[in-house]
Amino acid sequence: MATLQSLDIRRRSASTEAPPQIRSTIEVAKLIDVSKCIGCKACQAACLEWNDLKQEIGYFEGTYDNPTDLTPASWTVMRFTEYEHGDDLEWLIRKDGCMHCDDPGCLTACPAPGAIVQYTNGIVDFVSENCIGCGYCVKGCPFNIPRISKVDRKAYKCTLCSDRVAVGQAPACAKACPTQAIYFGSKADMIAHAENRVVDLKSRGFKNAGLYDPPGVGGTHVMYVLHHADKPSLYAGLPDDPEISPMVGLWKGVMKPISLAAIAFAGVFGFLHYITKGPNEVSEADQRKGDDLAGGKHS
Amino acid sequence: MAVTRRQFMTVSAAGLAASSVGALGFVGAGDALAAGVRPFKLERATETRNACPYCAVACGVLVYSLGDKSKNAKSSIIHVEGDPDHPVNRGTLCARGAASLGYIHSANRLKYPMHRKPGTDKFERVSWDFAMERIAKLMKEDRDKNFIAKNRDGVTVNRWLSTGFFGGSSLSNEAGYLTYKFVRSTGILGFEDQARI
Amino acid sequence: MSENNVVSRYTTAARINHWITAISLILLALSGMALFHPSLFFLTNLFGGGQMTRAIHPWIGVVLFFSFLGLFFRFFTLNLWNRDDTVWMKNLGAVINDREEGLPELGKYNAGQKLVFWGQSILILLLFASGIVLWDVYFEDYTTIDQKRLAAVVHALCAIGAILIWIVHVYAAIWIKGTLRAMTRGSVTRGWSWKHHRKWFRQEVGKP
Amino acid sequence: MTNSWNDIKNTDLVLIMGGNAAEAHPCGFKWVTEAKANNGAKLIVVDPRFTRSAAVADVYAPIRPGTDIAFLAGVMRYLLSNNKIHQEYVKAFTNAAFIVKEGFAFNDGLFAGFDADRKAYADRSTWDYELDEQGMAKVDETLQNPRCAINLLKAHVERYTPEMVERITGTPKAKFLQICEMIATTSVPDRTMTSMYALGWTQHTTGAQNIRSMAMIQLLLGNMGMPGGGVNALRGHSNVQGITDLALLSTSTPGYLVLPNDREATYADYMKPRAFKPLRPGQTSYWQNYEKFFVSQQKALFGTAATKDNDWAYDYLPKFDTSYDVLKMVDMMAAGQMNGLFCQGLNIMLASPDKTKVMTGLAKLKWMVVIDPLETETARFWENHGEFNNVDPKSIQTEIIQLPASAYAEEEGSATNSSRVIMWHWKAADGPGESRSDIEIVSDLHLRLKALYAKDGGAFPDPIVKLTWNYTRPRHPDPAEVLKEMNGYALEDLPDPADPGKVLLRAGQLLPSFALMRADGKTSGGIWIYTGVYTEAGNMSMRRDASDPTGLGIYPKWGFSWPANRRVLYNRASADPSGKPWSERKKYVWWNGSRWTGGDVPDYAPTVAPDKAVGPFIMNQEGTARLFARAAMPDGPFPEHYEPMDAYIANPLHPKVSTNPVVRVFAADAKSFGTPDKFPIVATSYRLAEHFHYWTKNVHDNAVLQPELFVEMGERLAKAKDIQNGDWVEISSQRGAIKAKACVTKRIRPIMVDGKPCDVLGLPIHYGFIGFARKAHPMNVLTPSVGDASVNTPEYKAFLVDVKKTTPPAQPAVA
Repeated sequence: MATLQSLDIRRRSASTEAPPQIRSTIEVAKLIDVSKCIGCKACQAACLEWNDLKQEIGYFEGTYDNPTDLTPASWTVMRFTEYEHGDDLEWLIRKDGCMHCDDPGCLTACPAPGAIVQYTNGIVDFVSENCIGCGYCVKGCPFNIPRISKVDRKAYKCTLCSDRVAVGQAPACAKACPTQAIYFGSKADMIAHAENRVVDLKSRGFKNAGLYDPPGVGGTHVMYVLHHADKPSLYAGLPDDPEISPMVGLWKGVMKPISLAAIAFAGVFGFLHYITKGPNEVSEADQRKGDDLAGGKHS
Repeated sequence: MAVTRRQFMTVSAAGLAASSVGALGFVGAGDALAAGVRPFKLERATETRNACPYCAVACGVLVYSLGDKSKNAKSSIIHVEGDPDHPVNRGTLCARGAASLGYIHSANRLKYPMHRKPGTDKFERVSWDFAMERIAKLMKEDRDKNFIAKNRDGVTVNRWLSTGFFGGSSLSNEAGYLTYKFVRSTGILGFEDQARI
Repeated sequence: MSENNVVSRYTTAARINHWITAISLILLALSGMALFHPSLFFLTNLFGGGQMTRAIHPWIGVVLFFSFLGLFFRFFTLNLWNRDDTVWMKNLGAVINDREEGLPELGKYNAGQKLVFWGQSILILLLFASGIVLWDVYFEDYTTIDQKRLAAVVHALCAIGAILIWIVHVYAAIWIKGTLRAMTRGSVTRGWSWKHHRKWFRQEVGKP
Repeated sequence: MTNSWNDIKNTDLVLIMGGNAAEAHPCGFKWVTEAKANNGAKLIVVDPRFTRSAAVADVYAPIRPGTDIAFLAGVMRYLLSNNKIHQEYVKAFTNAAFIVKEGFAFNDGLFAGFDADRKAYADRSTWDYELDEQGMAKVDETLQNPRCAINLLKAHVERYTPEMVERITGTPKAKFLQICEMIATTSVPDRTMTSMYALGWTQHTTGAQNIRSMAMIQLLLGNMGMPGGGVNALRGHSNVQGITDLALLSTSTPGYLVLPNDREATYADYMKPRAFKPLRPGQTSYWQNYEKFFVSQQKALFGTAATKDNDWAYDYLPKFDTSYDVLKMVDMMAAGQMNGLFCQGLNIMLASPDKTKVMTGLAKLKWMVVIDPLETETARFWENHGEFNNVDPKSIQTEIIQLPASAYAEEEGSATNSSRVIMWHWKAADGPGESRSDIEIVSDLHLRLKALYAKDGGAFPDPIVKLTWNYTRPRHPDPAEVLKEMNGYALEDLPDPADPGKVLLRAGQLLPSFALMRADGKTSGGIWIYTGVYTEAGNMSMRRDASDPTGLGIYPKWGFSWPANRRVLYNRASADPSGKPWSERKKYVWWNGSRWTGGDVPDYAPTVAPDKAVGPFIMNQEGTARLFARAAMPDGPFPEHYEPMDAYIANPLHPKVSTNPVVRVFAADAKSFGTPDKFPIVATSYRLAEHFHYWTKNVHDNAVLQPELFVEMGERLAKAKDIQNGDWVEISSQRGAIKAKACVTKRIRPIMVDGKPCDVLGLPIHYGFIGFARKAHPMNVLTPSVGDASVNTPEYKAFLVDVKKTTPPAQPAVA
């Protein structure tokens, strides 16, 4: 049983037993409406402040992206893209961070029991206590989100403010967002809201506006409204069709049982061989012949 | 429910067993959750309503501080977030407001009156009393020397031009009003704030 | 040599080299398997927990690699393939059933041993290379995530291969009595030498 | 703001020009996104750069910095020539029909009455209406008279054809016309446009006229006083509205009253031009009450020392001969004419233009007091910071006293946001170390000075010694007590003029409204427009009832909105002359047959029936709004395009009067302006979403989000100068040079100005040599020390520079 009533566990990394599943709770989601985002970085500031993160101060690197990438202390960053088509210019600004996949690659890849959990509300959370710092989550993630701290060798990423959601509050970034470019609620409500937004965007000439809730990872609990939903990669490389890498699937899928089976088979084969054939022993005759050969030499 | 000593022992033993099992890698889901989710840090923090210090939207903020304002707890601000009731910001904050905790606790906050003597290369800490006495003296000296009671045409003008006062547009109205009274009463005309620049 | 009726097979240095390799490999297998399959995660406790296991495993890998490199240069000439090995391999069934009569006389190593040698050589090289790619503490920035993913698969596959070969190797040592002492005491009996590595035995005997 | 932040949600069209609300006011900008999402509103952004506001706009148009009037006059021409104006509104509520005096003229860039020697419109007598025998303004309701204000306006803007607009502003004609069409859609009664501007309009030598231009457009469209309309100044600091209201300004006193000047030797001289007699029959002309407000204020300041006999202590106030604004003070400092300076939360070294001049001035001071919560460049101007502040402390003789002020969350009191809403805030914790609140610091200083003058005498001690400071704890006045003084109270029982038997207010009771203020010394009140904020019913600024009965975002019980808790100014104009709402959709305030009603407090006498024909703009003598400004502006009753002082081209309209002819240029600055042959790039300065002025470079997280000074330029310019993204470049102007890292972007494109491509370059202001962000050269090294002709706000927003590749600063930019 979960100690916090509002957060039951649905999945747990590297665990052979399924957590209790008797209760059902609503799934939550964060909807990031890129068409409303002004790139003010309030979400970044709120995230740093709420989570008591101390990101190092960098330099100007030729872009408004600061820090230039996610780090163990920056769980969300704004990615700015200047998209020119013909005479028109669009400044696409995407808040990057954990997507809280329904089928989380990080959790699949994680070898440490309970280091990554997925709550029944959809939040995928890293449990630092159990993290061993192997970086497999990084390899498992189709969105390149987790970062390993150089200080404590533990993996970090957006928690969707599980501590706030657990007590019925919205994540810090969502609460802060000045323009409701980040909206938080039940996943069903967010999808309904997104549909309205898409209608509005289409009326403003964005024919390909749409919701980004990629089925390749079972859908996500962080979704985007995009003006160009036909080309997600325009938005600083948002994957067009993300899925858990087939290599990770192989590694964390069939390979595990087959490997163990092969090892077990080798052991069992040896055991059976031994008990059926008996030990391979040197016979008296061989011993004698050996002595003869050596003796001939020696004497 | 009262826990008897025997029950307590049993509970402890079970706890011990559980922790041993945990050590072998069979951590219970609940334990993982308890370890994973940070406790909500504002649960009993004191909430104070204030306004963001930066731009003129003047967003409502909730300031959370350590301690319950009891005699032996020194309040220290631990978190700031938007006031959901405030009609303008409705709980939201921008990158400045959301990071304003860092302003309150900035290492560059001034803590003590400081004095730099002419031609030196450092500030020296002084007492408030020294600082205020010195300022009052400097003001009076300059005012008495350079006060203009009448202009060339003999019109009473009662102005003091050799000292100026730049006020801050982030003062409260009350501080601003008292500043106005203080400065105007001296006859200073070089009296400005950010409203113009 | 304390007894006269034995044949020297491994020098002390070779044995130390072997056992360093062997112990490293076992530790690597244990720690690696702990991180490979959740049901074996408890093995991390042997290494002081998950974080320690994760930290130590690559270092043991480095030890293994260089230790094995020693073995490699020590033995690779003896493990070069020859025609007799092909014949031996064709009669593997007979070998397994302990009917080696009629097979060509063998040098220091039979084809099976040679396969173990070359198999582990290749796998350890691959494990080392893929392990470096996965060793984020020092090498995170040198490869892409896709390369790391490939490395993870390669690393796991090679590790399983190496473990399987290791099982064969160990089992062979257990099954073929008198073998183990080659690595514990450095010598084997004349009978063992006659039976299993007669050509080598003849050479040893023929030495001045 | 004439309207409020919340009211923006009611709009149908947002024009952001002269501002960048998404970056400078993100939480206010929310109401733009709300209008877009829920009201189908469109957003237009006109800006030299493609800003983060433009990122979410429906239409973006580039413009050359400093040419807004040309654009806006072009819009006016479009509206007038295509008859896309709200005819009835314009006729009834503006001075369109008023007949302007013969003799008023505009020729070759100059209005009538220009005195070339004084560089001023010395004779503005023709900038007024024809008056009849009763002293009433003449009007022609048929608008046939060619001297009707609207006909003069038509003639004036006729030159601003779309072609001319494109030639001056660089805005492509097609974009300009598209925007005109969109704006024109709000000339109907049931649609409104809101204008959001900030320092992008004020910080020009034509700043006030920029805003006037928009006000005129809004009047032509009938969008003033309407929900979702208005001209909305977004403003800078958290309480810049309050501090402006309280007149921490050279020539003002609280509540937009004016300090006496040298020509007003006596109180009678002072009051004479402030009689504000109505210019049309029956008009309110609310400023007729000026004396009541002034006397109440003098009573608040000087108490019993202000009597009828001494003209309410008239001589206690200084008289001004000229405006001692920021630029003037810096000029005096640099000329060695000042000895002492206080900087109370104003980092003058970074905030003022022409930093080199400021430095010279600071170094000539005998002493300076810096009161601030933070370390500032100003307090440490004498400290060597390598290339960023290369000074020798030994050579600087200024004595400095730095006082630690408490800040945000460390004190209580009220503040006024740009929606004019006064709101209370409570204290959460003590400030660090020995920091003290500004109230304590000012009180202590005043009391010490008062004691010195009381004891030793000195130059005219009276105003200091007699200044009221009768707070319960004089050294620590309770903010609530101070707010009561500001609100005002009765000094004696106030009888009801309608029924002398009745008493409206007992002595000592707080005034519920400025309507009760008196010119006979029986009331006291520090700032009349705030009256009503603290009444016998309590402290209204503390009200936190977030209900919005009309759904129009009025929130009548949240805090207190001056004046009289009114949320939208001029709201009487939301109803037609007969008192009916102009449209059901934009219903706001209306006449219900017996009184004015609606969700807001009417900006009108509540029971004056519409048939009395009292104009809705009750502060004006004529009761109407002004398309023709009369003599209120020093640089013309109509806005006219003048080039910035660093002129990129000769003004195509009148090359001989290229720049604003009445701009004040100090002798010391005569040679400080750049020319395009040496400085061929147009630059502008601005704020970033991640920073607030010069404060947040002291905040770790904000330094993380934008760590270092950069300069934005288009790809064409970068290519021509062989500059790569991230390179160090040197930017130079006639005033000096700085280094910054290049940000090469597609968001700034060269625009065609006067037939040739013009490169624009942008510089954020926030960096200096103190703080956690990387050390930087103060960018105001580059800006000119010259200000707007009306109010002398410096021209930070349009100046000429050159740029070239350079080496990194000598001292590594380590924080």
